[in-house]
Amino acid sequence: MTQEGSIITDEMKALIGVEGSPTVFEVETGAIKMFAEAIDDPNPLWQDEDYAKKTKYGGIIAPPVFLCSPRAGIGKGVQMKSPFFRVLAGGDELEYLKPIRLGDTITAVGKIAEYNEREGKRGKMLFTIIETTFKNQHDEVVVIGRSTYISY
Amino acid sequence: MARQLYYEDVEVGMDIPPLVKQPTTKQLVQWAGASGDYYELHYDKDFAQAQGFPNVVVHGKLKFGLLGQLLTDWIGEEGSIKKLGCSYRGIDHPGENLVCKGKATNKYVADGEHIVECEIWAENSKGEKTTPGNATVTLPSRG
Amino acid sequence: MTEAGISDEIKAMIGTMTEPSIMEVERGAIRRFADAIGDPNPLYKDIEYAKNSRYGEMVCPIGFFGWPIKGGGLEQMMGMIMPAMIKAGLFRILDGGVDYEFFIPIHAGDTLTSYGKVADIREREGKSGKMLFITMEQTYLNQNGDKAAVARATIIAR
Amino acid sequence: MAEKQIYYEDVEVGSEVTPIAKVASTLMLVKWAGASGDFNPLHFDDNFAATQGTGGIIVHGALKRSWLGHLISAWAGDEGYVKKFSCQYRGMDYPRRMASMMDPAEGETWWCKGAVTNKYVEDDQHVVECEIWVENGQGEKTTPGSATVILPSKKAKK
Repeated sequence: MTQEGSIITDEMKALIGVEGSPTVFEVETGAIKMFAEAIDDPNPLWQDEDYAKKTKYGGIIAPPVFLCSPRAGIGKGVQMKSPFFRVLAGGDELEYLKPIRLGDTITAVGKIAEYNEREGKRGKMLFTIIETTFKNQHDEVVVIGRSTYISY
Repeated sequence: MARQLYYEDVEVGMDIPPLVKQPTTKQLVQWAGASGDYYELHYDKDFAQAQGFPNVVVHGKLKFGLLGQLLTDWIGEEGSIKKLGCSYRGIDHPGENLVCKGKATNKYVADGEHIVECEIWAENSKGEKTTPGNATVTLPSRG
Repeated sequence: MTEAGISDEIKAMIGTMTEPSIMEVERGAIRRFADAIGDPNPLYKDIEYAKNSRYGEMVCPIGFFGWPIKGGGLEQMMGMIMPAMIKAGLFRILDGGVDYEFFIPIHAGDTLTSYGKVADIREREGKSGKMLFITMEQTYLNQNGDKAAVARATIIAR
Repeated sequence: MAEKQIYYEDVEVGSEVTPIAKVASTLMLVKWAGASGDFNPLHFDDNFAATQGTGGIIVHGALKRSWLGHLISAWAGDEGYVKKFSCQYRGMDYPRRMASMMDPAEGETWWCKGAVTNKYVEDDQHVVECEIWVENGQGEKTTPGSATVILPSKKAKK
């Protein structure tokens, strides 16, 4: 049932939990290098194989926010509905279960986890939370991302 | 890398060593290439001005990436991030200082893991927290 | 044309080789390239398509050499030649263009080794005085040692 | 490729290489920077470009070269093979600005074009030589070049 005055319709509610199309992303040397250079992070763990071998990871891993990008598929492929036209990225949250390793093939699948509505200065705002699950080639969940999109 | 940080070194309220950044237009273009986020607001000045901004805007997720570096630099190789999140509250422009900061807000041992919770943020030259967030990390213990 | 005008110092550089440089060709790099130039050829993005093609794997587009595949020690060669040219009073450098020759396809996953060679230095008398045409050759070999491509860059100094 | 394969017998001297249209938007330049690794701000930073005397941000030469690579490899098809390729950068091009998130502002479209200049059989290979170029909205060839392509022959086909 749609609550009186709520902007969240039954049609929108029906989209909760529906998985979007997957994004497959290969964790390659070049991709990690581009990421590290873009944030200007010189940590040898991201780029120096000889160095990384001696750490507890035993090889190169990706920086923590590496998968939080459209290329890696965060929030992608999910059908979103909102009564409003304007959308802003509100924030991102990542939960780490396994390291993201060089050579991994990551499959990202997103779904709408929940909606919230709030009264803002300029009227109602809709918060859509998309949960993206990133799995590696061994079918292990490596990262779970929760991205908030604000439409108003 | 710097000296490894241990659970015992951390006290609630202590500051994470700040990370001073000044994203350049080049970095924004590098980020677009790395992330695949090619929204023109981040590199086309005419487009940004048509949207009412004085200059191109730093990607929110790029700032999130900087906060990631703040933490990995601090916790060292023996530490791990369990959770990391931030909100995009304010706009930042390239060429301006952006300082990533943080402080420990809680520490405890659970299931044999030595856990530290932190508040983290990126602040502009006016001291405004444009990108506030939180993180949960595990650290090695001397004990 | 006279060869006599070239100083022995410059002439001695013909045949000089650079240290090899190594590059890995990654699928992601090919995808980003094809996306950037707007080339929809599935050989550059669709692994399944590429595997069923006569190439058996994603391949490098033609324009891949130069950028992002640099290597070949072009800068290293310039660094070797420049002091002698400056000594000879030839400061102004013009890019005379690059010719590419391809021998075998380069696949994603290949490791390319490239090295540069100062192939030729010729002198010509131009309207504004002496001009040097320097040809630098960059050879790219794949992991089996097979010659994959050769790029010839010409620099004109006057 | 979905397009029909072209054969040696299909082309004559003077035949047109199927043209391709390109729009160098600021979006394409940024994608190219990422794909090529050439982050020279002359190609995206207005303030920097204003100090370089170019009259604004300019299209990367190597991007135009890669368009020509797209032109010739798409024309040669999956069964054809580009053997030689070169081009020169003769004129500067300025990207289109973006009017909205999706569409570039009104302005020019670049065309990659070419024509067959020679054809012959050598060492059992069916060779076609072409003149290729990028022309801007005013019809100026800012990036002329040439290519040598090996095409399949209908005679060899069983």
